[in-house]
Amino acid sequence: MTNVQVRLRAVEKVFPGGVEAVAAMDLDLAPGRVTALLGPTGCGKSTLLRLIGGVETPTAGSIEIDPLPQIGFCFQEPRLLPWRNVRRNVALPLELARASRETCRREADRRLEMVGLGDAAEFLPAALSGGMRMRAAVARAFIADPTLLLLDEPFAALDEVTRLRLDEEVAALVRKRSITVLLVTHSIAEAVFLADEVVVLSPRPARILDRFEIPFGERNAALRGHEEFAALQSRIYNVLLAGMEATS
Amino acid sequence: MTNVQVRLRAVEKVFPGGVEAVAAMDLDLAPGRVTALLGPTGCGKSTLLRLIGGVETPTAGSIEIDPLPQIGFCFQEPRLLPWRNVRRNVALPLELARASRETCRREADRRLEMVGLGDAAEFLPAALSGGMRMRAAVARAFIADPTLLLLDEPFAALDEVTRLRLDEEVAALVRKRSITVLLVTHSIAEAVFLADEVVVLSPRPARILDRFEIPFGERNAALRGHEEFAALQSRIYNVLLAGMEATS
Amino acid sequence: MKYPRIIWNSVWPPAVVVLILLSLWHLAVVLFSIPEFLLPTPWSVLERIYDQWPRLIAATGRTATATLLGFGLSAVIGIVSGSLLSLVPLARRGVYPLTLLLQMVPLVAIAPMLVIWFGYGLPSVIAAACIVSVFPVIAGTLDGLQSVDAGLAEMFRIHRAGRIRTWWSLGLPWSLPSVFTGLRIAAGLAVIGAIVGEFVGAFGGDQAPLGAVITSALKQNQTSTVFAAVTLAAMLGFALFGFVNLAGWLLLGRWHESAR
Amino acid sequence: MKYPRIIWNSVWPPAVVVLILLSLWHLAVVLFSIPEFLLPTPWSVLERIYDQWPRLIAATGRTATATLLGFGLSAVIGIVSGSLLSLVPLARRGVYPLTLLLQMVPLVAIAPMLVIWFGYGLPSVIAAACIVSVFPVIAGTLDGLQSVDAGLAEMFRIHRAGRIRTWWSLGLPWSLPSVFTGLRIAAGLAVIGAIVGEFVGAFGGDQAPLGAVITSALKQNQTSTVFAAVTLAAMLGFALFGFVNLAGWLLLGRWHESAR
Amino acid sequence: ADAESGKKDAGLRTITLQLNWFPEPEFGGFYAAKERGIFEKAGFDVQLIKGGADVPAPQLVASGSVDFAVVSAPQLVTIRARGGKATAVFATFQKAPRAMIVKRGSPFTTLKELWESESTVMAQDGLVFIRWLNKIYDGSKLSFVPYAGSNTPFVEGKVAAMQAFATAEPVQLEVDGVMTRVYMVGETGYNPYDGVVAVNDALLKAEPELVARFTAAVRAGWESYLAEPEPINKVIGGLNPDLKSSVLKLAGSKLRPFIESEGTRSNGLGWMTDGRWNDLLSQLQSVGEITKAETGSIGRIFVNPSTKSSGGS
Ligand SMILES: Nc1ncnc2c1ncn2[C@@H]1O[C@H](COP(=O)(O)OP(=O)(O)OP(=O)(O)O)[C@@H](O)[C@H]1O
Ligand SMILES: Nc1ncnc2c1ncn2[C@@H]1O[C@H](COP(=O)(O)OP(=O)(O)OP(=O)(O)O)[C@@H](O)[C@H]1O
Ligand SMILES: [Mg+2]
Ligand SMILES: [Mg+2]
Repeated sequence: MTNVQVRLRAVEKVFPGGVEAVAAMDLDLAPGRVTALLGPTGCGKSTLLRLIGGVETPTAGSIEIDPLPQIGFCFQEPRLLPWRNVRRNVALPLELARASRETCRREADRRLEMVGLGDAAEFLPAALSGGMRMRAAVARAFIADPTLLLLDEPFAALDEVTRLRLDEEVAALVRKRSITVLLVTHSIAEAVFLADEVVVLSPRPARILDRFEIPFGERNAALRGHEEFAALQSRIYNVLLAGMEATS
Repeated sequence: MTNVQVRLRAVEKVFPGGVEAVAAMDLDLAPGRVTALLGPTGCGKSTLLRLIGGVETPTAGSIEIDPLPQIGFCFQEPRLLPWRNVRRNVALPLELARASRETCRREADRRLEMVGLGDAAEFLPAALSGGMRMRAAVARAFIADPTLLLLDEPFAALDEVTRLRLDEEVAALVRKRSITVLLVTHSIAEAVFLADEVVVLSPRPARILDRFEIPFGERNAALRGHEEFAALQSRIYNVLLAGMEATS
Repeated sequence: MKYPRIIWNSVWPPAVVVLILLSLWHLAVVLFSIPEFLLPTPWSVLERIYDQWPRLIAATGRTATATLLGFGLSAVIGIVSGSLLSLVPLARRGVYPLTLLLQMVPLVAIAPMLVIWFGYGLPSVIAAACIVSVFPVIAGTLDGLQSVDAGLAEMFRIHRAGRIRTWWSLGLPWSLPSVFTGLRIAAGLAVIGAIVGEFVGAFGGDQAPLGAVITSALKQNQTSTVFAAVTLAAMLGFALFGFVNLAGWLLLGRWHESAR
Repeated sequence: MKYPRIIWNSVWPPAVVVLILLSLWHLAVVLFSIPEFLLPTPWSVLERIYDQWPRLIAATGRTATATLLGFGLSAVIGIVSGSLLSLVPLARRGVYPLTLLLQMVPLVAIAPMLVIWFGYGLPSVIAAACIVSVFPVIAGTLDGLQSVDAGLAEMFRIHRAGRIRTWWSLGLPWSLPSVFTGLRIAAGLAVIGAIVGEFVGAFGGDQAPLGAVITSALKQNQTSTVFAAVTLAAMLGFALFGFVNLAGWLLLGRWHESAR
Repeated sequence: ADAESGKKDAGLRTITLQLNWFPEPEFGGFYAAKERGIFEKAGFDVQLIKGGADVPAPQLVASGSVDFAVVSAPQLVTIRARGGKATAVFATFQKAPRAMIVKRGSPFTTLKELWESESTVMAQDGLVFIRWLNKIYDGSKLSFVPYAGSNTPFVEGKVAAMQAFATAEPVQLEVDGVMTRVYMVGETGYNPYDGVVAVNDALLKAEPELVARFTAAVRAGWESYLAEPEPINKVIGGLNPDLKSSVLKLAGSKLRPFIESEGTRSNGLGWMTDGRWNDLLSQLQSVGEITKAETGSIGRIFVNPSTKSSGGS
């Protein structure tokens, strides 16, 4: 498996209206590593992901991605096609990559099982709860064996039990396949649990306030009881808080 | 201020497709009290709120609300009108209640200030981040001085700092005005912090697993350090976990 | 809902309204003693339909053939060219306004060309029905494709879906409601297009379709025959409209608000 | 973008295409030596427009008046009745299919009634333009209103918004894109409706509108005059279409995908 | 027509006359009466309303939307049969100008030969004279296509023959370089009046004297036109710029034999007889245009202009 390297240099994004969302951002996503982005609401995290995903162009700076990645993108909203049932929504990226109908179905069912939606495969999106929609979106992000995974608050709409379970699932998966991951989350615990590095951003326009290397190896449920786990969380919280108080 | 009493008796909701979302639910929302609903994803919480809000009819059982409330509803999705700017979106309930243009504007700006969107008042929803949209929706839920407030995961898309700040804001507001509140949240900490009673639901179809009376009076930041605060959280977590493991 | 139920439910309300309108019409004719040459009573129109049944049903059959083929062509050409116009932005800006020409040129003005290029009879009439009804399909398709949700389009771009794939899997289903708005409008236009096409390009006499029956009866001041033929043309139009609605319901019913 | 820029940008691409088409047309006429009475060269059509400028411009003015008034009526009646039909579900099922009649009854069949009820000249022609063009507006409005997002409708219900309020604050803005699809189609139909109305509506006064110029020139085999009149009618249609597009852009530009 | 309406300042009575076609020499007498002040002298301000391809002139006069209209005799019969209220007061064309034309090189030497061949003919099969021809000849092999205003299909050879007004289409085709042979339908025994001025019955009943005065003016107009058509043709040419001047001239010169007849020489232009109208009624009945019952219901269909020779004073 090729590992994807992402390099942002002095990336800036100013929206047509004049809103500056990202300011002079340098960021490296190391191959096979999980980077978590934490930052205040509206600071520019989603914009950054969309810049890396290539659906928004930076107004300055450069973004290099090498080699050409297979992107798995979980947007902040579920973005399901209302006329497709859950299975066919999840299978979409495979379908677009011209996989056979059989493969689509099998892989989709496998991912749905992973996110606990096995028995909702035939539902239309309109018949899903908010959390179920997001889980379908997560399943879709994983289906095409991505080499670069961009996740925008994928688990924000889930209850804590399911969320922890999925955190562990994802942790195992990305490590096994050494996918390059950029994860936006508002849960500091989740960031610490999943990431190799946590990047804390300032309020808009997003600047990097601090980075935290997460020293844990294996990620499993036991980690959450670890003392350093809690310590790291509160250090990160304080950086975030300080950043927000500095500007307001 | 009249306090609204809500009484659910043996309420059941089966969707046309045959999906049973709520099963034989008895629930009382006491006037002026905050009730938090916790439950696994897809269990039927939103459905329950929509039943109480009167936009979905129960297939069995009865829902009494007395007196006729002024409902403030924050849906799980922002549901903003794409052609209105944030201020006019927030003002919508007042507008529908025939308030003057002046009042609409003033009140909207006040709520926007409360949720920290003061400087985004002129933005169209398309130019907002996910968290900003949800905050606009929260501001809208509060604008018409509701006597019954139904909040469906209002702060799920917010960073922890903002979320805590808004929790405190809401706690102060609802207690001051003694609004009857039903809050769906996935954050156990938030539930305990805000609610007078926490109701834990089973996986679909939603049944009440347990209720927790929250013994705290005044709610403020200091509470979070309280020992019983942490203890309650973990008791609730265990009930939730047990409920989910029982069915899976 | 089962199909027969749906069809029944969409048939009885207009049927009731039609009956009411017919009664009013009859009353008006009688009360204001409107002369027959201007507006016959519904009853005499019915009588005429009964009298001339063999001739009228044959005429209706001919018009129906032209209408259906013209409408079918419109649907295909409209959806395809609407899609092409949306795929190529410059073509959209350059060519789309011109497709409006099809709708604005009076058929009588191009009738000579029509009959010389397509020949008298069915081909000309099909061409007329298609020319008159294709623009709404183009406009419906194009407007639908232009309003595809930006978020969903973004998702397709991230997955590097080609234009054709995006059109097929996103644009087309997304636009269906709007395509069906166009098709509903085209249904009525195809009927009138065929009739007007028959005014200028169809054989008369024994081979007369409804359009020819109408002009011939107009010349004879047989207003009740005119109305009889118009009634049958309207029936044809309603049938086509109903068919389009049913197709729309089948395609959209499961997921789109408009089909509830 | 500034307005002049927008107008310019939406004018030059079709202008270029028109020039290309005109060249092809000219070439075709010359190469296949198509006789003038069948298809004149664009050049002789231009010449004719120049020759007969006073007559044609006066005719265009008359037709334009009827078209604009007919279109305006269509827009108002279409939006209002589309909205009423959507507010009253039984009316929708009962009356909506029947509005299709307007589009399907050939004007010649009701010409005497038109003239007798609406009066000579302008009023009849306005009525014709309106009859022919109102259905697409009704269909566009209704289809738009029927597909209002269920979640937003729910929000309005929770706030106990009345039907009218919901229509005004939610339904109408939501349907605007689809109303504009209808208006775009209606623009072309209003032109042809006016012209066909002029075929059947008798005219007092000395000067004929475009429809009368077309039939009269057709009768005399003055094909280049026919095309000159058709060209001016088309210009009128394009202007109206452009105006509808501009209005759509102004109303939707800030928030709707289709206006990007 | 309401007796109160339309008193003009000069004391002129406003009258509307609906023509059934574009301004052409066929209406020369009416334009002459207007241009040369004959109407005005008779106390009328006449509005000549231009017609066109699909203008429903018979319906308009029969319903009273206009005071007078120019229609064909069979149209007047059928509209009366269906409840229309209009009466003929002047018959411009004594001899029916309706005709079938073929190109000069056509293999058909007689109308019968054409009619019994397997050709395509450009004619509205609802027209009475077509039905008449179908009755007297065996037209079962013939195909009909509509005449939608343009004679291009005829010129292009898409059809073997087309319907015509003897004073219009042949002339125009000749000017365009297509020579034709004309078969007059009138010569087959079906020879109704044409260019008939019909008046709405209500007006006739209320003010017969006014109608008589109007008819006299029309007659004077036609006399004046036939005496000196050129200036009036110019006026008509101005009203109908599509009409080539050569067509105008030629057509104008062909009118006289259709307008004058034995009857008009003794009784004045526009004269009608019971015999001719009754012939028409029985012919219409025989082709199924009207039923026997309808024939009975038609009643008085014409009122002749006064026998005194013209003057309009
Ligand atoms: N319109 C519908 N038709 C059929 N089933 C539905 C419909 N709406 C919801 N459901 C089903 O009802 C169940 C409960 O949905 P609901 O939205 O109430 O869940 P929830 O508790 O709010 O979940 P979440 O925490 O994910 O928001 C789900 O299993 C869902 O599939
Ligand atoms: N299309 C747009 N036009 C103008 N401004 C925009 C647009 N999209 C986003 N913005 C602005 O850019 C800023 C960053 O938005 P973004 O969605 O990246 O925030 P975020 O960090 O993802 O926030 P959240 O945590 O709430 O999702 C916001 O202030 C927003 O108002
Ligand atoms: Mg975001
Ligand atoms: Mg929910």
